[in-house]
Amino acid sequence: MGLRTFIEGWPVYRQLTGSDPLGRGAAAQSARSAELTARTETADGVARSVCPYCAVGCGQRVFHADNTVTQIEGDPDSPISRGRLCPKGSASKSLVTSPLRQTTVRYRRPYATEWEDLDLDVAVDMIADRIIAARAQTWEDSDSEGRPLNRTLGISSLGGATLDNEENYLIKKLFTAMGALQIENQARI
Amino acid sequence: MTGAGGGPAPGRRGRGRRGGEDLAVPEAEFTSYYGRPILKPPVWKWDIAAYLFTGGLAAGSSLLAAGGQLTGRPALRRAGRATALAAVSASAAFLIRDLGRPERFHHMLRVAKPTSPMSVGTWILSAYGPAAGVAAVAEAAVWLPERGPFGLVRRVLPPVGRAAGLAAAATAPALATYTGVLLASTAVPSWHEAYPELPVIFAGSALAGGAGVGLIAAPCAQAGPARRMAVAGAALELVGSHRVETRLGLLSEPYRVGTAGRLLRAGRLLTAAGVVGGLLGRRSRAVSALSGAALLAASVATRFGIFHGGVASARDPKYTVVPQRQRLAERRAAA
Amino acid sequence: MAEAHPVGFQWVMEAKRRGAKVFHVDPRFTRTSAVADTYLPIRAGTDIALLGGVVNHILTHELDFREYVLAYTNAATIVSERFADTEDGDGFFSGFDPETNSYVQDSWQYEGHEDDSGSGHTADERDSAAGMRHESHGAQVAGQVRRDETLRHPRCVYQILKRHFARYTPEMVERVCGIDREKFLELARAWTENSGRERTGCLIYSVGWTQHSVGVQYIRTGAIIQLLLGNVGRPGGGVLALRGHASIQGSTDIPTLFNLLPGYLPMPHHADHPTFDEWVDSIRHPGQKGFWGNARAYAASLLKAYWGDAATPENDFCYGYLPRMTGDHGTYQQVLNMIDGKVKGYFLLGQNPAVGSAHGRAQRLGMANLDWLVVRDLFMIESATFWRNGPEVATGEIVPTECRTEVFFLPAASHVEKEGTFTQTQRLLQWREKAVDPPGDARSELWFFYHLGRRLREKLADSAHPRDRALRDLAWDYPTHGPHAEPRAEAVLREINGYEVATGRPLSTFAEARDDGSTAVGCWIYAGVYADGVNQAARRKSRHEQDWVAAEWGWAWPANRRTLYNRASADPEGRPWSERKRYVWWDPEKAEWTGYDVPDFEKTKPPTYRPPEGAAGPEGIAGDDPFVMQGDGKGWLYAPSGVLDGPLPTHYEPAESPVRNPLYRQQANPTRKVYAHPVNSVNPSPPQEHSQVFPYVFTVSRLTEHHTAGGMSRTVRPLAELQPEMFVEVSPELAAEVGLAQLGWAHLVSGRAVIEARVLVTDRLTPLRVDGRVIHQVWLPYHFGFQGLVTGDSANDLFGITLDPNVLIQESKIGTCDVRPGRRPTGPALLDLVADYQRRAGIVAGRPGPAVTPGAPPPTRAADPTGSDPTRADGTGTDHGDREGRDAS
Amino acid sequence: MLPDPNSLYGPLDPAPEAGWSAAPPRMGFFTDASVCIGCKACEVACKEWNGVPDSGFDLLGMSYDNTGALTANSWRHVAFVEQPRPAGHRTPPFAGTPTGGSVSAASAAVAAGTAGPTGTAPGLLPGAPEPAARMGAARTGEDTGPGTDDRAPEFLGMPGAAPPGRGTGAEGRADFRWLMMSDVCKHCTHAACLDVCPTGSLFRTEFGTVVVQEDICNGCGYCVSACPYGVIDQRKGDGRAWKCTLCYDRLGAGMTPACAQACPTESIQYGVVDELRERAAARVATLHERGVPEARLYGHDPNDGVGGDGAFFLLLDEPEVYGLPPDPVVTTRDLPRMWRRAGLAALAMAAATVAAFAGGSS
Repeated sequence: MGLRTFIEGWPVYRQLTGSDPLGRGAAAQSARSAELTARTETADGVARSVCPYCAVGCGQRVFHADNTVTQIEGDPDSPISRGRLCPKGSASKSLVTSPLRQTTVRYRRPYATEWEDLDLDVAVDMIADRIIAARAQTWEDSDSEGRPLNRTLGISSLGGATLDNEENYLIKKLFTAMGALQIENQARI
Repeated sequence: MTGAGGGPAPGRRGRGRRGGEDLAVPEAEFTSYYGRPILKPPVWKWDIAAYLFTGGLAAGSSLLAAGGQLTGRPALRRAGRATALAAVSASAAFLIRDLGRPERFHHMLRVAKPTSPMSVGTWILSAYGPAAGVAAVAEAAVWLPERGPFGLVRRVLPPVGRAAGLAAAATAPALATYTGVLLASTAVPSWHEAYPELPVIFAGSALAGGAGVGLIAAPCAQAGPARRMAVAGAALELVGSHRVETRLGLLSEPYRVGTAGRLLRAGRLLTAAGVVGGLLGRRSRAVSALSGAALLAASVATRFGIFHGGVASARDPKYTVVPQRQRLAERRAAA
Repeated sequence: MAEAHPVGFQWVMEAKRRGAKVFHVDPRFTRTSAVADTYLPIRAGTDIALLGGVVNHILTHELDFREYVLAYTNAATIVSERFADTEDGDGFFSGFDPETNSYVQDSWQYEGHEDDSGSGHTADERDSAAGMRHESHGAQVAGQVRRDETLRHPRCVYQILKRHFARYTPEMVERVCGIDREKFLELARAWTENSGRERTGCLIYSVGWTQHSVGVQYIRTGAIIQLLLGNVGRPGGGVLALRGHASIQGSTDIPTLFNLLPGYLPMPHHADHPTFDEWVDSIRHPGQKGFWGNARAYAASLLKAYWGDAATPENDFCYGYLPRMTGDHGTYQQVLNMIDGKVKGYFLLGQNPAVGSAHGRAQRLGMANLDWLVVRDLFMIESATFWRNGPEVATGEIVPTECRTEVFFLPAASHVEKEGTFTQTQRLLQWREKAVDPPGDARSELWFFYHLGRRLREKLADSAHPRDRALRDLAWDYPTHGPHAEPRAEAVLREINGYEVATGRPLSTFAEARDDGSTAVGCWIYAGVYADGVNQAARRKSRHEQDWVAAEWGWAWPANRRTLYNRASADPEGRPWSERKRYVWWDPEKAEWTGYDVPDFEKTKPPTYRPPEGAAGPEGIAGDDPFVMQGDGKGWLYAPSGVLDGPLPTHYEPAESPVRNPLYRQQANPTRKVYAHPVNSVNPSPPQEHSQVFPYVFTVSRLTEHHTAGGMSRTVRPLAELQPEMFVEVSPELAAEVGLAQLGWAHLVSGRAVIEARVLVTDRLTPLRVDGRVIHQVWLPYHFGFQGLVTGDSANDLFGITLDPNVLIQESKIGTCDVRPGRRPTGPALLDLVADYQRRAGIVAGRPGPAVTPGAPPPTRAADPTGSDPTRADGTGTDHGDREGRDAS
Repeated sequence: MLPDPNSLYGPLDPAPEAGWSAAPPRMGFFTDASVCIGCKACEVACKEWNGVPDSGFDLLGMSYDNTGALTANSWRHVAFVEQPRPAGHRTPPFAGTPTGGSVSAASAAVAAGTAGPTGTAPGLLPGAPEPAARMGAARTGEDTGPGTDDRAPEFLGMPGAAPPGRGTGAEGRADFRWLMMSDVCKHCTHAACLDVCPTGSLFRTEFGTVVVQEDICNGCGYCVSACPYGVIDQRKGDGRAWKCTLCYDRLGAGMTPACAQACPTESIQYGVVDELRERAAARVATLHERGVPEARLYGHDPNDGVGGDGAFFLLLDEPEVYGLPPDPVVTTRDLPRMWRRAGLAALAMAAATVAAFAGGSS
């Protein structure tokens, strides 16, 4: 930076030579402020989404850069929400970027007092084994009169009201095929 | 709105403007959101109050030094210059220390804003500080070797010091009084409404402080001007602080009670003691020095008193709401 | 609504700005009350009395929209002479069976249809929550019905309704609900004055209404009012449910529920549905009218979607693979079974029952007694950590080193890290685009279940067990993408939509579904969401570029219809009732229905159409029958079937109430579902003794700043700071009575638990004068638990388990408790305190109070109803419940 | 270019005066408390956009206000006030219920004593119980609107004298209202914080708004004392002053500030200040017609002590009830006089020195 640039960038100089003699506005603006732009402008992209909290279904625009969510705000195009969000919807960025989010598998052995780490692949495999075992232990082919039951009451599931329709579809399909009947979600609560 | 500003109308509340301590204000009935302060009290810590003192002390000392320089009182000159440098250095330290981002102190020099007393003060300090510094350094000339490059410096320094000393003295009154505006130009009720008095008090306090330095440092023979400075300073200070404690109605209250009240009372006593001692003890070096110390202490007490009074007025929503309500009522009545 | 659905509330504010009057009924003065025109404080659990009062007001003053009522409702239909009303049965309708505490519905039927009630006996229907089947369609009515168009016949629905609600006078409303009668009249007048040709009124409820032992009947009462006033199927009208989770509607349509298959097809029952044909016929009722006649095609297409090539007409599309219900397999039954060691493994998918379900202690004890537990969530929630820091660990009931449950915590992908559809509260599907990849091990449920299924199928590929055939034959080929082999959500949506098996062409409507195996449809009511191979749910045409109905934003089931039964927005001749309220109407020139919305009617069926004799299915619906999913095409003021606890709503006290039912001898809903399990209990209510041990009513609900069990809000800084601590709101009167101080502590004791909370003493709560005595209600948020940035005791711990008989949803909006100043005890002393209360209240573990109130003999087939009451507990035979004051101790 | 004659006080279009020769129209907020539902979406949306940290996890008991005040860590603050006063409900909310007296005043008095670390300085200070109680008290006489505030709140003694619910107004409480209002930086026409800022960190943007430049602020704290609304304060650890920027970055991109965009009920309206003023006037007129005489505007008047606010309000009670000063004045109004006084004092000081040295012999 040359001296000339430095001098010309000096707000006092701009006060003396520009339209802001009192140094309260244009002359006092910093270089950062002059170049400031909304981070939504520089995002890699924007995903059109829906708020994950209640069932009103407010439209959200999810701005992201470098595979990180940089802003979530209401979608003004939405006829439901007209771009508005409640405090929870407004907190969606904090929700998805929260440092408290658990991002690794945690495993608690029977009778253990602490968590331990577990590989995701191993965990899924262990769960599959346990499903097969539970079915074997608790399978009911038919009732006392010989009518088919085709089920296990040894496996339960709760959840779905916060999940996608596609997910609920696969969940129900798989559980039904494995004979697990006791599938429930918040709609019962 | 008149020049009296947003202050409550005289006579309306503070019954007996000159009634000394009898300024009881009827218990104000007011409302605020969960009783909480409406204003944010100053975040300035004690170091700003200390700066008020050291800034004034530097100013007073520079004036003392210049007087000594021009009237041939080297003791006053030396003491004044040295104190000025020490005080202004302390001032800078206090100011920077109080910043939330001390490493950015130089951002103060980005702009020159007449609307910002702190900006004005920065530029005053920028002019004053080097001058006071050079003047003080010039006193060291006598210790330099007489030959060589230092010899040149030894020869050049005294005239430079004289010029610098005069420059410092020229800016010193501004340094001493701008701090009055610094406090007054806020929303802090008891500071803002005291804007006519604060520069006066601070001028007086600075004079008294400078005089105190003189009384301590100078032999009795050279201390006459310091004594007179003390009298003048004390007069300004006492008149000013009396006025803020009485003229502002409800807003005088914070200066009379609590920490501020105690400090200001102590300041007044010390000032009186310093002046009396200075005048009566003119032949005693010890009494003079003690008087000088009393004046310095008085200056400290006054500055802290004014500081705390303002802070107290911002912490209690009463001082925000009641005068403003009053103002509104008067406007409505007038309309 | 402003509290829990603030963005939806913008439309209420918009209406208010345009002059609408807003009435708010709530036990506590909320943020909604603050901007309402009139606020009515109500005793929790008495909404039927209030709404019944409005019905009575309408009928007494003949303020109904008569033309609408006559043409579009079953007001004129004659009911069987065997029907007896609660007004004659002291709280019981005819047909009550005290053996099972349920009804035989034959006598409720329309005249001449007494044998058509379908199940006949409703005890089984209760266990399978069969009422939920009717979400997409009404219950069935066979053939023609007898009507009296003058509405004077004593057994016509109109007159029955009038008699039934005659005692629900303003005075009775005041006596039951604690609502000032003048204020009640203000509501009744405003509602009736703002309904009719030119105006419509809207009823909005939050789904707290469902969390009552008479929850379904609450909503029925609202529907009756709206039908009487002509507010159904018309713009600005309706009964709007504000549901509480992003896709809770979707998870009911494509159910993760034990009793349903996608599209409200019932899960087969071992006894009722042994064969495919019997199953299908139980749904479609051959010969009946309405749009349910094609059920066979929906059912066959679903099974085809499930089992693909293996599903053929010859093998009944693998119907045999479906698991069968034998009774109640609901979540609460499951939890009790867990405690009893019957359940091995438990999946929690974005759900936190340790905090969010009633009787938190039972939930946690159940989870502590599993072989394994899989928790999939964004955050480490209470349901994953109960074994180390739950309240039972503090009391010693769960000892970590003795708790055998193996816990897998698998991090889940958030809503921005996956794509898919949510179905919001008005049945609108909206596709979400994916923004970023999920972090670390986090995966979508789509990924988890696809790969879990893939792995199970691999492991069982060579299995010879018959039980594994359903898995091995499962159509489980979904395209995947990306480094983690994420299944394509659009491929799943396409299967949900349905397609022609031969060509793969997506169906455009469910009318294209076939019962011959040529179509596969994952959820028939969603058919059309992928019409023309286009993801219709992903449509995002700006509201600025289309009309106010915004039909090109997302996609609503069925058939992208935004208002159901909108044929009713036109008069019987097909003309709009008024210009102001035009919505869908008959265009005589084009000879078709037209309007702003997709008409909920056959497009070219003229208003003058009358079905030929004996017509079935859609053909049986006349041109002026808007309620096309009902068997008679009419809106049902009176429900001869489909509702298990009565054809008409009746005020019963909540299962736990400090008040004796002022209307009937029968205290509470006699058909409510109760569990006689040692962990469960019900606090005594009058006329039982000791009800005064729990003298206060508590109710719970949401705060704007938090979400459900807190897993998505107490973990989020900008939300957690806004409501950082568990608190209880009490009226100044109760604070004085109990000795509570603002911002001090209180603890609340029920027969199940004791919890503590900071106290907010506020004018927003008020005592109510009910039946001559003062009733105090306290309010609690239910968001708090022991994990997260901010923590606190869980309000849901206070509840026991009592369910609505129709849908098996628990009564968790009201219970009784004691309120005491100070903090609760900790450790074993806490258990002692609860035990002490149980002892004083005469609570015997596993023995809930009698469903039938002693001394309230129902008109029944049983000879000696009281004597044969199997659930009757000791010491409850007299009606001397203390009505005043607290227990002296 | 010479400063505007009103550059320190009086009506002014601030952006051109601050050197923005081609300034767009002045932008601001109109916050209509009559439709606020207290959802706090504004608080959260602001924090999300601006990356504002939390301001403490403390139950304050100030009704549903657990934020307490505007601070460096809360740039929107929703105030909640419970009062046993009529609110335009067609019938009083608790008519006919067996109530005793109101507890609003007593509960507010207790809540006045709470505080919590906001992570800022001076942050949220505890208050005094009496003015808090007065906030939550009934009023004698009819509320007929602003400017008729000679009636004192009917407040019958401090809590503690009698248990809540007893002893005060034994006839029972029927009327009740719950006021909510989203407070924010006022973006004054004459912004004292900006004027006193010695670094030019606080500056007037081309939109007429007042913004702290985080790359400049050195945390001198002067703005904190200068603000007549108590808006700006200092973030601990960080040391700098922070406040609402009216989403300067979003404005530059033609976007609506985060809070206004989120607000579900259009209580927070963003737009050209002149248009907002018209809208606000119309809204007040409507409310007066609809029988809400207590509706009044605050901060809308260019002739007020700060030259009018860029962010102004429609209130349903006196400003101080919401924590706003009833008649704020910008300090610069008196600044010329202050400098004159300082000059006189300086001259006096110089003269006294001269006299001291010239006036004696010893």
